[in-house]
Formats: sequence, C-alpha cells, structure tokens
Amino acid sequence: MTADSVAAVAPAAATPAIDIRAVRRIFRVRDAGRVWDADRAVVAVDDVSLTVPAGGVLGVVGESGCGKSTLARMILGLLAPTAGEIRVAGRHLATLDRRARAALIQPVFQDPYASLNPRRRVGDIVALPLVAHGQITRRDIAARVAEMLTRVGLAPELARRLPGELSGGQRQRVAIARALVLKPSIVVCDEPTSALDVSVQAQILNLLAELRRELNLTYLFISHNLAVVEHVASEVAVMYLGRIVERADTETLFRAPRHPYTKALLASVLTPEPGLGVPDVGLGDTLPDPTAIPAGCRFHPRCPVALEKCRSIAPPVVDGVECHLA
Amino acid sequence: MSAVAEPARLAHRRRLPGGIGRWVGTGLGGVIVGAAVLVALLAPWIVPHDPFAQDLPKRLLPPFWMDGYDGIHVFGTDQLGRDYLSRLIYGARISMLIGVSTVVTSGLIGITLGVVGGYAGGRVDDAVLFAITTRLSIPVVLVALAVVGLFGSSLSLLALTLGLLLWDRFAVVARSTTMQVRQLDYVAAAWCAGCSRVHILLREVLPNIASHLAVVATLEMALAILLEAALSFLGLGVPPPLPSWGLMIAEAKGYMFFTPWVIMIPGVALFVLVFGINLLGDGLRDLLGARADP
Amino acid sequence: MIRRAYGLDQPVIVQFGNWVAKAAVGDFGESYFFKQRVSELIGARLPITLTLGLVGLAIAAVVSIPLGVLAAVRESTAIDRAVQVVALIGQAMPSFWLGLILMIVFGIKLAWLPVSGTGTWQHYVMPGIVLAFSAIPALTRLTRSGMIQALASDYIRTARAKGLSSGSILIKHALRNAAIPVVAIATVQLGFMLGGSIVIETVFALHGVGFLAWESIGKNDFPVVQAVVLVLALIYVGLTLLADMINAVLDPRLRSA
Amino acid sequence: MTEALLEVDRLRVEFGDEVAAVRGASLTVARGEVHCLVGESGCGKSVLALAVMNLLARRGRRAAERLRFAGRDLLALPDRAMARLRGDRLAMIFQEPTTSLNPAYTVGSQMIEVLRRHRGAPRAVARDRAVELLGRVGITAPGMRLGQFPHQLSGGLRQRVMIAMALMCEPDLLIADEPTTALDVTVQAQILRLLAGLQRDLGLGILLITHDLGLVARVAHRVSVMYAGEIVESAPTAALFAAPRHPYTRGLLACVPVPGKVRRDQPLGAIPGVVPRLMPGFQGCAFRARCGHAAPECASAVPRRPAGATHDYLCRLPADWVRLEPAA
Repeated sequence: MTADSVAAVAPAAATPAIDIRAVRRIFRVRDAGRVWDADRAVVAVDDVSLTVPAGGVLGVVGESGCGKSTLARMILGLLAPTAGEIRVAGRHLATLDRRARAALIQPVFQDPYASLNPRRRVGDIVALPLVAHGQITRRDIAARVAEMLTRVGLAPELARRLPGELSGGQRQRVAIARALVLKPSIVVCDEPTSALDVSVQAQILNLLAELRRELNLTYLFISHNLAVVEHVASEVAVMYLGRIVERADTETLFRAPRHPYTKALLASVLTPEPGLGVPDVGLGDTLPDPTAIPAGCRFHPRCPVALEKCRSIAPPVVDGVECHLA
Repeated sequence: MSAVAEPARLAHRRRLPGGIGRWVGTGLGGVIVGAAVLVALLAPWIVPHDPFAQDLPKRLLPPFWMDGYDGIHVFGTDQLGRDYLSRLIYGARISMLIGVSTVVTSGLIGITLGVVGGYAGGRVDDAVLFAITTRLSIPVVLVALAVVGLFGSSLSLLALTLGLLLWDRFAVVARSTTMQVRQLDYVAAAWCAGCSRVHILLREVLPNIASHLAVVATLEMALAILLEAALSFLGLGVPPPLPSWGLMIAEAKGYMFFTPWVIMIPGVALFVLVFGINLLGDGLRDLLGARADP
Repeated sequence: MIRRAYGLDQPVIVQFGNWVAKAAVGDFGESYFFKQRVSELIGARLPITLTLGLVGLAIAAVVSIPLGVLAAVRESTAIDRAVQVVALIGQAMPSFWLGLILMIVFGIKLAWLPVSGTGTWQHYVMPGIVLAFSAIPALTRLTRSGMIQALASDYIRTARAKGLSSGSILIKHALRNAAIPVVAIATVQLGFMLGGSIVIETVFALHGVGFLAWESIGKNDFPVVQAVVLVLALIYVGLTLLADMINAVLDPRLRSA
Repeated sequence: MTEALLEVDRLRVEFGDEVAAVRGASLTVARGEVHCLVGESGCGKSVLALAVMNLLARRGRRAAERLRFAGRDLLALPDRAMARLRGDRLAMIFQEPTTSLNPAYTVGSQMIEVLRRHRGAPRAVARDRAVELLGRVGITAPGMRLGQFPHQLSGGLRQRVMIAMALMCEPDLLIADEPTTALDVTVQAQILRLLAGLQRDLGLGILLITHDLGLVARVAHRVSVMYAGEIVESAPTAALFAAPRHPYTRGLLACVPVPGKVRRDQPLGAIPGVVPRLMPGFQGCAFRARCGHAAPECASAVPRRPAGATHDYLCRLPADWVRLEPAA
C-alpha cells in the first residue's frame, strides 16, 4: 500500500507529521580563494527516508558534519533537496506557499544570539510570523504576542526590549515564542540548548517538554548530546556521514544499541558517575570527511569490528540498522 | 543599592571606544560638515560680494592677515579682482552638490548590486563580482577626464560621471555584509515565518548593514569632492567661471610663487572639508561598530 | 577625407570592434596629433609612470607598515590616535595641492629639488612623496587592523602561553599573518596609484602615460586615450593576479587543499 | 599530604571598575593531581587560569594573598621571568584547537620553537623531541605531521598537537581550558583518555577547566566548583558527587540529564534565574538571588565551612543540612 492511499483512507491522525523519501542533498564547494579550481561535490545527506508520527519526538544525533542540520534545513524549506521528496502533514513541502508552510512548521535554532534580529524589538520579533501571515489586526497581534511571551515564561513587558538586553536563556524563550505564535503542529529544534549553560539548558528543555504536551506538538529534535536526546525523544535516528545508520525507539536504542557507531557514541557519554573513568571508544584517529566518502560501509575506516566485506560492499538495512553485523 | 548588575543591562551598555578624543574628533567632524552644509545652502544670502563680478584694478589683493589688506575683501581677490571669500562660499556649494549627488547615484547602484549579489549568491553573485572587478580595473580619473573631454564640461555631467564610477566600494561592502547577515539564523527564521524575499531584504538585511553603508557614504563623499577638485584643477571638471575650489587653485597656479595665499585659501578649505567628512565617518565607524574595508 | 582615413565615417560599434581586434595584437593605431604609432608612444612613456608608481609604493610601505604596527601595539592610546589622525590627514590631502605646496617649499624656497620635468632621480622625489600620500592612509589602517586582529587571536595567546619573547610574538607570529592582506592590497593599490598618477604627472610635468593621456584629451587625440585606459586596466588585472599569487605563497591555507 | 604545586589564595581579578571577574577565589593543585575547576560561562574560571599564567588582557588587574607555583611567588616575578616559566614548567592549552595554532607555520616549527626558546636546543634535537611527543599523544606518522600546516589536520588532531606542544619541556603543571568543548563526543573521550594517561605516566599536574560535570566525575581527583568569581565548594571527586553541600552544586547536579537515570516526561531540576555579573564591592553570597535556602543573613559575609578534612564549601548552612533536608 502506498502512502497516498493510506492518507486517502485514514483520517489525518494517521498521517505522519514529517515524511521524507529518499532525500539527498549535494553541495558544490569551492576552496576559498582558489578560483581556478573546479567545484567539488559534497554529499551532505545521502538517500535518507524517515517518518515522524504526529505528536512524536524524533531525536536526530550524530557528530558535526554528519548532515543533521542540512536535513533540518531541508525540512524547514530553507534548502531544496537535490533529490527525493519531503511531506509535511501529508502535503508536499515544495508545493506549499510560504504562508501555509509557516503555519505548519517552525524552527528553533541553536544560537539565540544569531537567531534574533538585533535591530528589532522582542515584540516585533515574536509578531513576525503573524505579520507575514496577514489577515490579523494589530490589536490581535499584540494580544497574541503578550499571551505567547507569558506562555514561554517571559514578562509581556519584555516586548519593548531589544534582544541585546536579554540573557541567552531569555533569548531562546523569545525564539520559542516566535516559533509557536502561529500555532504550528511541527517544530524543528536544531541543537536548541547547545549554546546554553546547563542550568539554563534544563529550563529550556523543561519548557519545550511542557509546550509539547499542552499544544500536542511534533518535534524533530537535533542534538549531538545523547543525554539530552534520551531525555526528550521518543524515537532516535543516528546519522553518520549523511546516512541514517540506526533508527529505533529511544529505550531500545539506549538499552541495546546495534550499530557499532551507536555503541561508540553511547560509550562516549560521560555520566556524572565518579570512578568509572573515561571509556575507550576504539574509533582510532581517522575522522569522517564528507568530501571523500569511503566505499562500502562508510563507517568502516573507524569501525573496531569491520570485516573485509565492509570495505567494498554497502551494508543492507535490517530493522532500521545499516550494518553487515547487525 | 547593591552592587549586582543585571547581566543583560551590562552587556547592553557599550564601552565608549577611544575615549574623549574620539568624541572630540567626531564632534569636530560634525561641526565642519554642518557648517559646510549651511554655507552651501545659504550661499546666495551670505556672500559679501558678487563672486562673479570682476574688478581688474583690484586684482590679487591680499587677505586680512597680510599687509595691504583693503578692509573690504576679507580673503582678498583673485587674478580677475573677484572677491575670494564669496567665491570660496560658492565653491562649498559646488563641492557639497557633487559630494551628495555622487553618493546618491553611486549608493543606489552599488548597494543594489551588492545586496542582490550577496543575497542571491551563485551566478547572480558571479555577475556582480565581475562587474565590480571590471569597474575596479577602470582608471577613474582618466575615464572621467575623457568623458568630460568628449562631451564638454558641465557640473551635471561631472556629477553623473562620478556617480557612475564610484559605486565600487558600496557594492563591495554591501555584498560582503549581506553575505554575513544572510547566513545568520534570524534571516532563516524570517523565511520560516513566511516572509517574502523583499521583506527579508528590506527589513531583516538592510537595517543590519546600514551602519556599514553609512560609513562608506562618508568615504565616497570625501573621495568625490577630492576628485571633482582634481578634475577641475586639470581643466576638465567644472567649467569657468564657476568657482570650484579645484578650478580656483588651477587659475591661481600661475601666481602661486609670488602670492602663495591664492592657492593656500581654497586648498585649506578643501582639506578642512574633506578632513571633517572623514572625521565624521571615522566616528560613525567606531560608534556604530561598523567597518568599511572589504 | 580625414574622417574616412581614420574610419570615423563608420558606426561607433564597428569602430570600437575594429579597435578591439587590433588592440588585441598590440596595435592601437596611430596618434592624430603626434602622428606616431600609439604603441610606441606608450612604450616610451610607461617606464616613467611605473617608476613613479613603484617609488610611491615604496615610500608608502616604509611609512605605513611601521606606523600601523605601532598603532596596533598601542591600541586605544594617544599614540594610536595620533597615527589615525595622520592617516586622516593623508586621506584629506588633495594631491595636486600638496604637489604645489611642495613645489613652493622645496623647489623654490629651499631650491633642493627640481620643480618639474623628467631627467634625473631627483625628479621623482616630490611626485613620489605626493603619490605615496594617497596610499599611506589605506595601508596604515589595514596594517593596524590586521595587527589588532592578529594580536587578539587565539594563536597569539598560545604563543604567549608558550613563553615566547615579545619580539618573536610580534614579528614572527602576528606580523606574518597581518601581512597577508596588506601585501595583497598593496599590490592592487599600485594599480590605483598608476591610475591616479595622471594628476601628479600633470602637476610636475613628468612625461609619463598619465601626462600623455592628459595632453591627448586636450587635443581630442582619442586613440591615445583609449590605449592608455586599456593599458592601465590590463596592468590592474595583472596586478590582481599577482596579488592572488603572492597570497597563495604567504597563506598556506590557499596553497594546498 | 602531597606537595602543593599551585597555590592560589584569595585571588581577585578586576577589569576596570565595571566587573569583578574573580572575587577572592582560592584553590590548591597538588603535584600530579587532576584538579577540575567547574562552573558555568562567565563564572570566572578561564579568567582565573589566565591570571595564574599572567596572560590577562591589558585592562585586567590581578591581586592575591598568595599566588605560588612550585614554591615560587608568581606575584613577585617580573614579566620576563614569568615568560620564561610559561611553556617550560607551566603550560596551557585552550578550547579552540582550530584557532589556537598559527595558520602560517607548520606544526613542527611551532613545536620546535618551544624547546629552542626555553632550552636553546639545537633544531635537530628539538625535532626529535617533537616527533617523539606526537607519537606519545597518539598521532600516527608523526614525522609526516611535522611538515603539515594546522589547516590540514582535523580538530581532534590539532588538540593533540596542542597537548604535545605543551609537553615539549616536560612541564609540572598543565592548565587545560575546556580542551574538549569544541570537539565531537567520540573525540572528546579520546582526548580525555590521553590526558588521564599523561597524568599517570608523567606525574603531570593538570588544572582542567570545564562546565561538564560528567567529564569532571570521570577524570578529576579533586573538584572546585566556581560561581560568580568564587570557589563555592571544593572536595575530592567522590565526596563531592556523593554529598554535595553547597545549594549551587546540588542544583547543578540536578540539571544534568543522565541516560537511564532521569525519566522522560519528568522535568529536570533547574536553577531559576541567571548568573549575575558582579561589580567590585559586592557583599554576601552571590547565589542568594537564585537559592531556595536564602535567608537575610546571606546578605552579609558568608563563612567557609568544612565538611570533612579536605572538603569545604561557602554557605551559611551547617555541614549536616543535607541530611536534615533530603534532596527534593
């Protein structure tokens, strides 16, 4: 049965909030200052398919350069996929007009210093999606902005301040208010707490969890911090060099990881337990290079248990795990 | 009160860069530019004499600080007996006119090209970059001279020529700052909020690069004023008998070994005006945290 | 008759096309006024302009690099302010006027240097100084900002944490990196200086290509003017390529992928 | 008792009249121990390290009751002598390996100049030492790496080069300021194992600055918790994690999500409010505005209380308050 027939038969509740099919994104890069060099192709996201059920939280983890932010930007419509298709709430993202897209899906970015326009007041920043949407009176906008600010734990009076007058945690609350003011059903959180201190991180994570329950939101939650992902996500996808190498519900993945890369990632989480020492993750000192993806299994140069066939044959995907040994 | 500072407040308060000296400099620049604007606007009402009226018997009278000052012509007279102060005042008018019109024309061209190239990227940006490189390879003075030489000198032609030639720095700075701002997440957030490209360019990008462009505007204005003077000095700028400062120096050149003040007075005026504009630009650069280098 | 001899009866676009085709093989036609091959005219005058440009650039570099380093090391002090005021003065000085003043002082009052002409090395001193004035502000500011940036960088902190001597930190670690943009801009600046030399050559009657172009404009001798514009543009393009190459030598990041 | 290598007693650092970055912080690093200094951004932990190294920005002013390294009074040491000590007995590495190496010089030349500066070693000797150390920090083909430029190396390799460079003169103390914060988690584990191994094999003292309590628990012998320019609690690692006394330490530990420990859909513990920036002349406990146990007396001088022979904390609450009032 195809996804279209499912969508036709079942009511909206069964439609996945995010549905990605065989998405690929290639960047052309040129080395700085070397105009005489040809562009090089970098495959940032390579043939990725995944779905996020409505109301779920999919955590995407992976190291820097693994393509998780590129994936997020494609889902937000900021980048067009080179191939494949993306559906949001059952509708093709490419065919949505900007207002419809904004009403469905909104972002929360990593750096709260770069994500707020320094020359605009907090109230105008939060109101931006409403203004862009049109058809809402100024009085209604002001009321909804005030309501939203209160909802994220900020005093409505802050609407008159400039972002420069706020702390990092307050700024991230403003960004969340802006994301939710149009009442979208999906929020893409790209490392929303990585730039914050732990005490503030806890505040923001608690706020995001609370808002999700109350507003029945779907999150795509991108992070390099496995402890955070374990805390917020219902399902986890592990990315490595542009591909999802393991996908499982959170408990299974943390209890019984199957891909050697997932195992290494989990082993490198340093929990505050004295006496355990620093684990040996056994990955060697070669690092993934998105401009030169190895043949066969792309993890084989770092894999502690790689076999001969891993060097040449691409591994199959079995039960959400892309590995010869799973 | 306790000594706890709210961290946000503290971060917002900017330390005054450069201390008192910087403020004095910026203030001085502001006063010079303000005075020049006033003089240029009010020229017909404040000149003590007709700047075009010749009085050959009263040629090359010395200014007030020299022996032989006649008590009437404060800055003396030129080789045709015209009142030097009056000509100087009208000259300010020409300089400011050229400066402002050049900045408007070149700013429009350069900012449009730079912002569009920086925001669109890809082939559009390659084209903008090519236009900038081509423009930079053109020797400005020579081409301006050639144009005036070809079409005959007039004030409006000169203003137009300079405007069409001096947009490069606007384009370079607008392009590089736009590229920086464009990759900031608030631009991405505006896109996700459903804003149109025009809205993003006008409301999110432009206000955040405006301070850099303001500094470029002062630099270009100063450059245009100097160029007009140089072209007029070479005899291919503003046509006589208009009292451009550069032309005044050129006309007085033949007398400079005997009466050096005839080139000193317009030269100092030119220097002070350009110095004032640059001081103002420097102050703006520091106060707004802007930069004008590519 | 004369119009036909010079091809002036043809449409402008055809004239221009013909000219470009010939210019590509080094044939700029003949001067109306000098009745001489334009390429020969320019060939004879170009060394003078290039000498003037290099003298100007050398003076500018010798003055502005130490000034910029000094200002950066003493950032936000009176010395820094003084250097910046010097740069502002240089920026505001009309070059032709400065030339005239130098002529009055050194040429007439003190009689140290020749007022105009081309013969000896002394003829290049005053024009060189005046030309240098146009490059000193930009180079000083660039050296200063490059040094300030370098001195505030993490690798300078590392160098200090390694206990290196202050001379080694300043020259070996900071100036080496600050020099990368300065050298590139200085090369391009030479192109601008050649373009700007027309004013100075005219003031000092120094018979370079700038002076040639000025004479030719006055005489409507357009083959010469066109050729000078093209030669200066080509020199500029050549200098940008040179700047790219120098950058590749100075900055290892551009050398190898 | 082990010998004290670095003694910092009531160190104060101020930048102009506006900010007191360090306000009377005291800590002691013993020879051969890993001492972690942990705190949130802006608490003054990096400033403390730079003050010890005498690398403060020009406006920074330091003062202390005592600042001694291996028995030498650093406050009395002239700048020139201090420069001789840095990179020799006292080394430091930083957070950003990408920008901390000079892009214009090869890895080898940057390593070699350390030994040449401090020991006057011939180039060939210094080169051999560099090769040996690159191997020691786990870099394969060290001879080839010496000729490479920093941009040709990955972040993890650059940090290893930084560590090797810091070890050129066999220092007694290595100050590492967030050495793994900019790195991926798998690389972080490798670098930390390396540091722990070096400490064990070479008897190196390490003052490790971090904001990551997980990291602290795994590598530190002793922990000092810093808040708003003061050390609010200092204890052996096991004691600190078993029975933290200062309300800030307890709050910080409750904030950290721990896989398998914290249930999903249950809120994390959180410390309300934000870290204050303090002006010179501030009185009393800096944490009181965010503390659930604040009382009027917190506005006046706060006592430093012992909670065991080598465990102390800065709070009005008595040592047994934790047992009186079980964690929420």
